[in-house]
Amino acid sequence: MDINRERLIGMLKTMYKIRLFEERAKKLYKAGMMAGNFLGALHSYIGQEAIAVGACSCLKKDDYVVSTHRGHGHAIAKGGDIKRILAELQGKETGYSRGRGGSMHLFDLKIGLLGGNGIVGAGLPIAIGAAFSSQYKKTSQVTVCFFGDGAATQGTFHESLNIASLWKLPVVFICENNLYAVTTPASETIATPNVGERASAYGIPGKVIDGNDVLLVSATVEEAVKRTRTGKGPTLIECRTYRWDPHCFVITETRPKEEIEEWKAKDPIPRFERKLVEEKIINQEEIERMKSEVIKEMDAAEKFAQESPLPSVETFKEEVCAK
Amino acid sequence: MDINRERLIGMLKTMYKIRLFEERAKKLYKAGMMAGNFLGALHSYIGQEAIAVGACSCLKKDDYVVSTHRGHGHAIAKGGDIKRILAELQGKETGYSRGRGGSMHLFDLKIGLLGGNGIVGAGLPIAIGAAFSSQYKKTSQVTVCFFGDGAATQGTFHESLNIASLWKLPVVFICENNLYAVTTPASETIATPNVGERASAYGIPGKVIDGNDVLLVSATVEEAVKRTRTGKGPTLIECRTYRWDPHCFVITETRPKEEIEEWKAKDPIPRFERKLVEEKIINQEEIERMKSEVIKEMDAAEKFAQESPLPSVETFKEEVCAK
Amino acid sequence: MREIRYVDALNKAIREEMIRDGNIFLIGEDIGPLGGTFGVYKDLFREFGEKRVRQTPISESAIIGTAVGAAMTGLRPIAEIMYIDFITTAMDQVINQAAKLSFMSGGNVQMPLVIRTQQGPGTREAAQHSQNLEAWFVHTPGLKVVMPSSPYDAKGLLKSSIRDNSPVIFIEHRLLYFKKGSVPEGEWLVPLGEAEVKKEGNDITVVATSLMVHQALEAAEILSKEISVEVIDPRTLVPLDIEKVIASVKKTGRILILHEAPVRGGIGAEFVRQVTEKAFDYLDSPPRVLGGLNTPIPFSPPLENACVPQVEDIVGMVKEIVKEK
Amino acid sequence: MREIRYVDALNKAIREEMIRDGNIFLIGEDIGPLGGTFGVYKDLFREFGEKRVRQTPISESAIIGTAVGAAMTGLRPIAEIMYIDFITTAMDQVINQAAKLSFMSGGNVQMPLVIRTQQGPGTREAAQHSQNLEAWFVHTPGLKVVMPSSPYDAKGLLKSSIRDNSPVIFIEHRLLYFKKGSVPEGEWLVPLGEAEVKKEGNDITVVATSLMVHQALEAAEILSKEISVEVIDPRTLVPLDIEKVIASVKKTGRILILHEAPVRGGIGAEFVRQVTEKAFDYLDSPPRVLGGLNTPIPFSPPLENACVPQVEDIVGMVKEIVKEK
Ligand SMILES: Cc1ncc(C[n+]2csc(CCOP(=O)(O)OP(=O)(O)O)c2C)c(N)n1
Ligand SMILES: Cc1ncc(C[n+]2csc(CCOP(=O)(O)OP(=O)(O)O)c2C)c(N)n1
Ligand SMILES: [Mg+2]
Ligand SMILES: [Mg+2]
Repeated sequence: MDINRERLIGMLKTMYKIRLFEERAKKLYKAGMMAGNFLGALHSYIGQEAIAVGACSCLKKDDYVVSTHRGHGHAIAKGGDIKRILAELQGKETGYSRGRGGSMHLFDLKIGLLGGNGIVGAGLPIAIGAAFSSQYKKTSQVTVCFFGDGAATQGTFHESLNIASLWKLPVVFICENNLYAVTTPASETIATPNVGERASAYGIPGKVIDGNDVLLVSATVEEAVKRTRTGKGPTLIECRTYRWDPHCFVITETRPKEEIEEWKAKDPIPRFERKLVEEKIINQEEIERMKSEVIKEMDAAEKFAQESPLPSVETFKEEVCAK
Repeated sequence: MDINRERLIGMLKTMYKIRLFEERAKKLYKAGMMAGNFLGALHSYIGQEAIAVGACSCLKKDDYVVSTHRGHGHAIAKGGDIKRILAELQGKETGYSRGRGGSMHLFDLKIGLLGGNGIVGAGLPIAIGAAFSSQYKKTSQVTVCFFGDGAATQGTFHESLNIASLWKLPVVFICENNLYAVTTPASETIATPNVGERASAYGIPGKVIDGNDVLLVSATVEEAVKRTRTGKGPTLIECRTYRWDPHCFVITETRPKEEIEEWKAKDPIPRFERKLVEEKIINQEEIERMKSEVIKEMDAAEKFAQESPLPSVETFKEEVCAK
Repeated sequence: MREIRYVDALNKAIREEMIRDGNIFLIGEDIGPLGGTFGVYKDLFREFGEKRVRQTPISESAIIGTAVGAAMTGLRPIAEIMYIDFITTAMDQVINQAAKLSFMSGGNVQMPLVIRTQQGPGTREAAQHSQNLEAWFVHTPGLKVVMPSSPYDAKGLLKSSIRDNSPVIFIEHRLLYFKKGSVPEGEWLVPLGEAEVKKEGNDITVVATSLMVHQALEAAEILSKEISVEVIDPRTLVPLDIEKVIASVKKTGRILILHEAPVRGGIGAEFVRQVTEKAFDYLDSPPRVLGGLNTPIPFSPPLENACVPQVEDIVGMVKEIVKEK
Repeated sequence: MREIRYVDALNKAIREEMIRDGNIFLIGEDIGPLGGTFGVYKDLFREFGEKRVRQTPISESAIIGTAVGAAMTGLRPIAEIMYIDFITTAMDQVINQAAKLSFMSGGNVQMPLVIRTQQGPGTREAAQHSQNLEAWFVHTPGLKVVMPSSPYDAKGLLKSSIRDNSPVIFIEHRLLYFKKGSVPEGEWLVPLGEAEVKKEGNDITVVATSLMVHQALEAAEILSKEISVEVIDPRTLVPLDIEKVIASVKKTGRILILHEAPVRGGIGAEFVRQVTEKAFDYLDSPPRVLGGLNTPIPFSPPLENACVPQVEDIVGMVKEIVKEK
């Protein structure tokens, strides 16, 4: 492994952070403690952690990330503050979007987080715009654009990849193919076996990789980031993965049980952990310490969110009327 | 040539029909005798005749054609009545769309003509729908969908080709790549050298052919039509061609003179004609007779259109109010 | 009469029509085995198979476009847009194609097409999942606009919409799906363009559609001791039965229009325009609109609630209007 | 003062602003060497190069999306949609993204973005090239809506729009491009949200924007011997200077709103709503709207002309209103 130890350990910790955050969020949601739990706009990232973490481990703080409806993992991996994420999920004034956005709309310009999106496929053209900005201003910032297999069949996919290629924009497209869009299998929605191979239709490199292998994700994204930082244009990377939970918590699970179990056995966290232990980069004790740190952080975030005030209706109305 | 004589002669005649129709339309337009000549929504098909004619020569009367803003050629090739086309261009009640649609919107369900479109790229999903209909009703009808290089970068291209492939719809996509969208060169808008090769991104056959060779067009489309009539799904065919006139008659010509001349030398009509003469399918005398027949038809059409009444404003208002 | 849920009334309407006419098919996202995100298509995939229940990729332009092409060539599509917010990705096909092609072809083609969708705030899903967009479609010549408030209307109006030869946008409300109401057995329709007086009254006319009908009725109930409120549900915004509204205003002299969409440029304004034009001399006080605040819908529950009319707001506004003059 | 054409006034505004602020760039179709379909960008490609004048494929969603992403990250895009009809292919980016993201991010991102487009019938291009869609955008919280009627306003308002930190939809009119008007030299702005009385009068208030201002002034001129017409141009529909309109109605007691878009659900209705709410007691006759017929725009010239208000229609309607009561 040619990544330094600190970064590797950081990656493992971030994977735990995402996993435990999502578990906590689910628990709170099921206990009726989330703002959004009437119809459940809560999309769990569990199972896909290797992608956000692998990809964001290649980015600098001022690089941009364009996220999706399933965006908690991206926000955490890009360095988002879980206190403010959880507060946002509860509709609190201290949340990233002051309770205006909710789970699907986490923004933090300071860490380059350009928001999730409630519209499938809408992030791709926005990512083009962010990448255009960096190219225009001659900064060396890169934009990573996450999207799902479902988004790959929206017209915006086509328009955006075409323009990104034509203008050699500094953007990396990462398709998280978790095999389903809500309940519809990717095999029913994508006419080719892979999304990654569509890259050839835009004259850009395309990869199809195991998205549960965080090291492979990070190595692949690293290469794409290097390429695009030096002006050579975009890459499309399809990461095959699986979400463990249903699409969101009000949608009935329709996927075969065996399939779910099969994929749970491919859990990206123990897989990476085993590797790190084998290579003596971390030991069991350190792992336990790491986990308890993350849990503490989670407790603190829960407390913070819980104690944070809801936005003031009066102030809000004044704001609206001022417009 | 394995096409029968009658069909070959018919093809030549239709090419002349289109050419002379467009010349006549342009003349009338420039004389201020078209309804639409304030801003000139008149898009000439001159130079591209081999495509409409080659493609439609493979179709039956009840097969469908989805056309574009540059649609006179498609309408004529599908068997449209030039009297009613010209009347439509002059906004007359006897026009195909009773003067409601104009040049860009020629419809005749009786010959499967499903209209032009003023929105670039909008025809592709509509073509999918027509093809879906035939598949649903188990007729053996095929839909041919024409569109330009400009339309190939709209999101609808992607959505439609993907679905057509997934559902094995009986549709043939024909991209008339005339190298420009208004004044923008295709090289600035399409990230790959060809549109045709994008077919692989949808798992369907793709061809890139000389669109000024009517026999090649017809042979290529014939194969695609056969394929799709027997349930094997869509084909994408890119026909390289050139329009002789500016985008429409109010847009300044920006293309290099030499380029225009070069392409005029590749005129599809004499090229085909030479071949037919060589192969003794037609002789010069027959050609002259054919041309004068077409001119007569054109004169009759002009007279018909000229003498036709404009739609009644009163009747129209009553129709509107009834809704 | 038996009571069934709004969502089941819709399901029954579709099923009955699909049995009646083999040219009807369904197209949309997650409408197969799941039966649609809200269950409107429950069991239909099992009954009719993938030929007639066509689940698609996430490609809204192609969904509507396919429906347009199919309608032009003799089928009768029912296309679902999961949330009305997502119709923004297909507006060209709705506005420039579905709504216009029959006209632009001089009647050469017909467009018997239903676009089913649902809208509304109230479920903490934020601004991209909570819009009320009926005003856009009311302003689009060539479309019919239907907004049922009860299971009875949902069933009767959907059947009429399916049988109509013009494109219809059929807008349901997420918060109504699980409300019950009585729906008779047998074959009957609710015609498009016929308003219904949901409650009679003499002091003020309240016009409401969809979810707001229920809020209006609740407010009327609360006010019943002091103010006699007439509640009218136009049921279809296009065609609009303005006569029934005018008749009511001539009786009450006052009118309040309710909707969840922002007041600015909403359909309330259109009612005000028609009522002032046609019944100016009968008005005892200015027509008023109570609608949404002029803001994207926020996620946080107290803010979201503040954005759309609540029963107590309606009560307050009715009192205010009746007190005037 | 020198007289220049509307199209040239726009060109000057953009050029001046681009010189002032290096973060401004142009994006759209055929805006390079051609200078845009109507010449608004004449010579700008030569002057600023392809970095700042970015010609695109026909991909409207990506055009607006690119502008949104660029605006969020510090640039100030001016995105062109060639005809407003084509914005239907990019509505998600306009409505759900540009208009909402600043709000949805709790102010974390800003959206200094101008969408320039043009609209209107009258050029025999049929229903997919002739719509007036301002009402949709007025009904969309988060957008500003600007509709200049003169070269002076075009220049001053475009400069204000470019400097604004909210998304602005700037709607020009094809039939105004070649009209001349006086435009002073030097640096000045027309602020957003300030209506202008284009002609004073006492008998009736006529509200009009864009092309309709000219028709209104012509009608006022024809009527001048018998009726004194006040013509007000709001210039920006959002923000709206309703106070100036109300003040005028309080003086005249009568109001007619003109627009080319269909009357049903158009912005005229919104004016009626606000005027009846705020000046009911001053009204001597019902507020009226004269707008487009409720139909897609037909191609044929006599039909097209019949669909939108002509000067003689305005004259007739003003007479009718003033005669009432
Ligand atoms: C334009 C649009 N259409 C439909 C939806 C409803 N929807 C939300 S998420 C989703 C599935 C997305 O699938 P994918 O892109 O694979 O992401 P995943 O949920 O699997 O992470 C759908 C259909 C939407 N939000 N936007
Ligand atoms: C959605 C949309 N965007 C822009 C336009 C304006 N427009 C009309 S034709 C055209 C060029 C089309 O180019 P292409 O598809 O190559 O067809 P061609 O004109 O070359 O036949 C453009 C940009 C339009 N009509 N619709
Ligand atoms: Mg997925
Ligand atoms: Mg072209």
